[in-house]
Amino acid sequence: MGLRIINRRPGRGGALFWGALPFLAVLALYLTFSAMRLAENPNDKLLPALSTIAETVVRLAFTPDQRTGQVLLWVDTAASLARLAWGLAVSAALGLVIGIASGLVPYLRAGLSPFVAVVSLIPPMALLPILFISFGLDELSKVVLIVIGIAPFLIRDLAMRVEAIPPELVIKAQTLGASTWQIITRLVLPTMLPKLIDALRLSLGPAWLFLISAEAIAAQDGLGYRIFLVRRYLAMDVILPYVAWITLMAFLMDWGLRALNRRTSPWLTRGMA
Amino acid sequence: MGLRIINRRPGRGGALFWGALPFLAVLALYLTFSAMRLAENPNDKLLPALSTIAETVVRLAFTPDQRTGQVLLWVDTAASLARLAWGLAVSAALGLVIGIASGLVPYLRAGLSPFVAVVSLIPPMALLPILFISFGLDELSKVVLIVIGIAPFLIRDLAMRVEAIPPELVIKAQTLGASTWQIITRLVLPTMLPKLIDALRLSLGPAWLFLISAEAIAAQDGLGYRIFLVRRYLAMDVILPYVAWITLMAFLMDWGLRALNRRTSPWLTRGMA
Amino acid sequence: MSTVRVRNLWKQYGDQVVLEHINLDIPSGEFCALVGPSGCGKTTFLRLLLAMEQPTRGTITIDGKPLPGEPRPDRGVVFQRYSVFPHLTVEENIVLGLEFARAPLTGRLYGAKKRRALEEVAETIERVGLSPSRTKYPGELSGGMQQRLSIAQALVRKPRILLMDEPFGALDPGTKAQMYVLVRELWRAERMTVFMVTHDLKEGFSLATRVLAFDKVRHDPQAPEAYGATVKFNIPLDDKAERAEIVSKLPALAATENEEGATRGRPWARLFDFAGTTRRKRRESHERTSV
Amino acid sequence: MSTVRVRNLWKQYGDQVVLEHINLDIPSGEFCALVGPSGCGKTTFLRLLLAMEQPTRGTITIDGKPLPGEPRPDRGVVFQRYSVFPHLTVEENIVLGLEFARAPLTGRLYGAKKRRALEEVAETIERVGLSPSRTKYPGELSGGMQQRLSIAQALVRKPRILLMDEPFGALDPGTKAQMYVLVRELWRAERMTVFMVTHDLKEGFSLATRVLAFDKVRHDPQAPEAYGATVKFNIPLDDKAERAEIVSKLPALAATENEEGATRGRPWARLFDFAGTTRRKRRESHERTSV
Amino acid sequence: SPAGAVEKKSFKIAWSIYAGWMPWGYAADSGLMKKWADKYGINVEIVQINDYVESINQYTAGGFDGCVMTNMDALTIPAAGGVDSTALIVGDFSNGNDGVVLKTGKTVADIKGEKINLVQLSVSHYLLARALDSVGLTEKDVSIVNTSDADIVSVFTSSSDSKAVVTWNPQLAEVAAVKGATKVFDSSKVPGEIIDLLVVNTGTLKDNPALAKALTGVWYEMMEKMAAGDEAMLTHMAKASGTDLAGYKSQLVTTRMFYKPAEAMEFTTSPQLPKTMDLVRTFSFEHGLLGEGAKTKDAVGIAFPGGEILGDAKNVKLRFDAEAMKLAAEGKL
Ligand SMILES: Nc1ncnc2c1ncn2[C@@H]1O[C@H](COP(=O)(O)OP(=O)(O)OP(=O)(O)O)[C@@H](O)[C@H]1O
Ligand SMILES: Nc1ncnc2c1ncn2[C@@H]1O[C@H](COP(=O)(O)OP(=O)(O)OP(=O)(O)O)[C@@H](O)[C@H]1O
Ligand SMILES: [Mg+2]
Ligand SMILES: [Mg+2]
Repeated sequence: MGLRIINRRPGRGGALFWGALPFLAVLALYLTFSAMRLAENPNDKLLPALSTIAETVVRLAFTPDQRTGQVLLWVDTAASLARLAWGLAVSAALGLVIGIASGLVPYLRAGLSPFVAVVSLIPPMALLPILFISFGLDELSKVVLIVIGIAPFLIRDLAMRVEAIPPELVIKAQTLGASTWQIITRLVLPTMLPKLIDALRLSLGPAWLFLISAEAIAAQDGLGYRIFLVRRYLAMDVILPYVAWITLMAFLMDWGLRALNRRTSPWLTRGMA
Repeated sequence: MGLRIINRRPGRGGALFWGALPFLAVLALYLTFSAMRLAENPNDKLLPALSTIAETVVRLAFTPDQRTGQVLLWVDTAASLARLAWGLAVSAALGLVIGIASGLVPYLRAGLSPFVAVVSLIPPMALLPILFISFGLDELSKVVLIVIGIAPFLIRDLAMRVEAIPPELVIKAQTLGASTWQIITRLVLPTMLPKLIDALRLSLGPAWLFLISAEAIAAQDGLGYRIFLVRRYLAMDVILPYVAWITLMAFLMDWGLRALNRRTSPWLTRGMA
Repeated sequence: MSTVRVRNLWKQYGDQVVLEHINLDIPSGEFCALVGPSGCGKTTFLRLLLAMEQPTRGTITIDGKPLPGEPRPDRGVVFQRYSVFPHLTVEENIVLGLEFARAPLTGRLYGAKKRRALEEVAETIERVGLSPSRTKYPGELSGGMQQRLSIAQALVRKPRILLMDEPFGALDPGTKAQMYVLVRELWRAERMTVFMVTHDLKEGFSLATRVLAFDKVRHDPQAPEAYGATVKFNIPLDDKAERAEIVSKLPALAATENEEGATRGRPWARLFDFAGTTRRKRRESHERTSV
Repeated sequence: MSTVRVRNLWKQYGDQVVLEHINLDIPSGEFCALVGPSGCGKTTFLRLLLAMEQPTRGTITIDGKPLPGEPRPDRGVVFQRYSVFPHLTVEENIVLGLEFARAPLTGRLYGAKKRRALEEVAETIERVGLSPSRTKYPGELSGGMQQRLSIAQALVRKPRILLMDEPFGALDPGTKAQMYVLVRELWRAERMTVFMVTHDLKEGFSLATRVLAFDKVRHDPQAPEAYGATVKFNIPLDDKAERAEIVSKLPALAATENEEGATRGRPWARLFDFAGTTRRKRRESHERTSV
Repeated sequence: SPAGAVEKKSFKIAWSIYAGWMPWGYAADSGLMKKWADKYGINVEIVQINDYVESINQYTAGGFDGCVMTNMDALTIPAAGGVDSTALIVGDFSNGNDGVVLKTGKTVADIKGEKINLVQLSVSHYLLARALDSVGLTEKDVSIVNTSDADIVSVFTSSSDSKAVVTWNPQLAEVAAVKGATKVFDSSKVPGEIIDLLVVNTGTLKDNPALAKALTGVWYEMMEKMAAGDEAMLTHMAKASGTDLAGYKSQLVTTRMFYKPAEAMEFTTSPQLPKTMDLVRTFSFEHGLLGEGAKTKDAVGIAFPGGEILGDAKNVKLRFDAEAMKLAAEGKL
């Protein structure tokens, strides 16, 4: 009898092959449907041919716009990335600070955890007007929307993880004379760092989503702005590469965060612990 | 010297008091700003007085609509809850099945995990036209939007958790003669159930968000639809109670899921393990 | 039958050689005690036998067939840090092995079948002294109770090869004595091949029919990681009645005994020097005191 | 100074009474060995001393003052399941106590200070035999190595009261002997009060100056959970030189000895029955063999 | 499917909330649509889509046989996307329903240098271009911030960052009501340029003449009721658009409804329409709305009732057709 399926491991090449398979399947699906639709209506905009998309990409990424003289894709990317970076950084900081505080200190937990839970459940899009009076219409409100969107998740996740630290370790630290602050710097922060990074990885999708939504509300540049703008005439030849580009960047961030995790927390992969 | 702050615990009453505090603070802030704005412009719609909100609530929640004879709030709630329930149920099922499969079986992990990671990073709002063409504009597409929005998170989170099951336990099960399927039913499923419920709790916010977005695009009832409809008139006296109502329901779900966790997994709270 | 043969086995973690050049022939039914200094690789050896880890070099065969590359119910295990299933009660943990065998689909027995299975394990539960804690979860048990639970769990499946990593380390002498009786009974009844890591030499010599002492034979003070441990002494306890029986059944194996030069002239008597006990104890311990 | 006084201590988990009616007076500097059957509540007692758990009834005082309601550096601990910090290397785990003391703000030393601290702990690392594994993470250590790490970690802070839960259970005799020397030295030098749970009676009697045997004295076969364990035998080992010294310094305490009727007439000699060893060993073990 | 040249029985029409299109909701709810569909032996499903652009996208992608939209969107989305579309019913034109509102300025000229919130590339954008034109400014003199129609009221009301908006009703009424705000320009100054249409796939229409008859029939029955001031109908439509009767009536004031088919026919066949469409297509081309393939504004052909064609005659994708309205006017439905 062969090995159980849970004990069989693909090699490097195998992993690559299996990993690529679903992507190829989706691509094949797209090409089929696109070809079908284009056969019916050569001007179909919903699923443009790859060649059309390629042309558009060349125009967006390498040709300066006639009106502004800027290369649209890069302008949009720079604007969006700046907003995203701010949003992620602020959210991560909040997640770490409030998450640790509320996970570690029972009084803060009592005070914060129901509030954070409720805030995390409020649909932010419905309260945009209130956001606008408080934070204006510029970059700030976009960053704030990202923060409102993902910080509550980060806070709750981190707080749950802090609560799950084995009590023996916290006790041990105290018997070694650690103050609360030292427990945070030497035990909680280093063990939470990889959890924070994992949580950030899981928030990348929502963060981009909130960014794009924010850019749809009031903006003059940004990837989300462009997508909503061209949606007005169903320019999927622009939307699809933009979405692919966003996904690629998000994937690279995800990959980078994972690599960062391995670097900063070598103990996770060393040994069997 | 007093106890370290991490070792001091509020009593039941204390917890209630501290928990209520931030809510009262927000309420006080609202009342102040609302009064300020109303003093300037008695017709201000942005931050209506509580009395105005109360009147609207009475109208929405207890007065049958002349046109249809139905009470709007309940109709909307029923419609939204049905969609949400479907979305959550399908997502949870997918999260459990694919998450466990890809966390446990190396070949499936190789094949699925990059794909799921990428899917989780695609902003679904940007691909709505394709979504609606594929799934129609009925209930299905709304459920699908919720599923696309939260299932990848659930899948990735569950897969990470399955991978984090101590290898000793999986080995032990195998030495006790467990087949892969038995490992799933007796070890993986029961230990993942509480993690799934926790992950679902964290997805409640996003699930409502996607529901509201879907209802804002194509629906004729539902809480999101109503918010969308009155948003153009800036009817905050409708939006605010609707948002509060959504949040309350989400909070009750969160609370219910937590209670469910304690009931179905008593081992989590028994003993020190 | 479960004859274990190890040929030129090496195991490295990165640059560190943990085990080197291990050769063993263990006849079916032998009770081996593994002793050796802390960190020398005893657990690693068990992990290799379990196929939790793959050897860097060398082979392990059971009855002439290569070791299956994954854990199987023919090899039961009690881990050093006694891991039991945290989500199952004592009773459920112990009956689990039977459920896996009898309910291939769900891994769960119901009704009369469940009751019958519970009755079958009731004696084991009683004998490891966990009857009063039958419905507790592992988180509510003391360290020694968890260890007994882990032993009971492994025994219920009656594996052909039983691997135990310091199984009695967290038990008081009285409980330990009960466990000795339990394990020995099962060993005799099922003719299991047992590998037991222990730090208690007396325990090893009294329970086992063969003692395997792991230690480094080569040292490089400059590079402590360069050399690994091997089986320094391989001591068949020929004076044991059980062992005579095992060997008599396997005349073919008698020859290999001669390979083990180390067993001649009792150089392993030095083993007891570790113990920090006075030499005068040595002979005593070697007498089979009732356990 | 750290005189421990326990008065009418009870501990229940739900309906289960674990400990009942415990009264103790431990003079400062005493080395107490806690023995007793598995699951009787030894660990629970240590957890109470550590203030990890609150007693259901009764009080614990140290030097007359109520036990602080939380763990403090005056009470060091080695847990039964030797938990060390998984994210720190061996060296970092051990030096951590010093860093907490010397870098109040960050809990981390740098540069020359760090080097000095590392030099200070180098001897301890050497003596627990972890020098070659100095830069390994706990996940890469064997069970016994983790246990030694945990001991070294607790010793570095030189607590006034040291609580150890089966600290040498996973060690081979040779390593164990080294650890005995290390712990005894520190105990003498720092005049620590030590509570050590052990299942090795010989270890208890040879290391300690007082043996506390926990066991149930009341049994209800119908409701095994109704009664808890208490200190059945409280045995000051008056024949030890160290003990004479401790008591001589504290004449006030000599009186309380008389409270412990149990120590008269050596009824505790029965303790050795648990051990399953032959009675003839009893006296031998009680002689202080060199450890 | 859009070009499917097969006769079919069931059709789907999409509509979204706007003063001039509210009758479609009433048609579905009141059963009038079913009455007319039954009369011609077909089945017509009227589907409300909240997001206006999404409804057009769905129509363009083939999800619907017809959809309501403005003349400009009909040109730039389905027509430019290769979907041959026919403007079956010309329902109304905006006569003040779209406007430019300033918080501080009092005239169009005050807009210079301002940041303006509007839905870019929509009729609002077109209106702004016309407004700027009227005072000799160009788009370069202002900066445009794309703002979704759902948020425009809250942006203007609650943020001091927002000083100027261009939008349509009902949002227009809300922003114009903001203290101190002035409506400096509206669509009544460019009458007949922003036209609200029911657009149907040309192929489907050709293969299924019954569809045109049923849709036109129901529409003008409703127009009659509306013109007569049917209280129940108006209340129904007011509710559905999220306001009350008074609010809805005020929106109708600035909507030039063609209650009579003859009026609509006359508007469609007038020589003014090609001129309007030329303005629209010029604007669209300049803003890249005719697609990347479009090298000139002639890329997409527009056909008018008299046979006149604007742009590429070999690529006519938008057709104004008065036939059905003519039948209605003649009472032949
Ligand atoms: N995953 C790992 N990565 C690196 N080194 C490891 C790993 N696992 C074990 N080692 C090393 O291998 C050696 C042997 O470990 P093992 O656990 O087999 O010892 P042991 O004989 O069981 O000791 P003990 O009696 O203390 O349990 C140790 O030096 C340990 O540091
Ligand atoms: N959190 C808990 N909830 C319920 N019961 C518990 C809990 N912790 C311990 N117990 C019970 O308390 C009793 C004493 O446990 P304890 O760990 O103190 O035993 P011990 O003397 O240390 O035993 P061992 O020698 O096996 O470690 C056991 O019967 C155990 O089941
Ligand atoms: Mg080991
Ligand atoms: Mg214990």
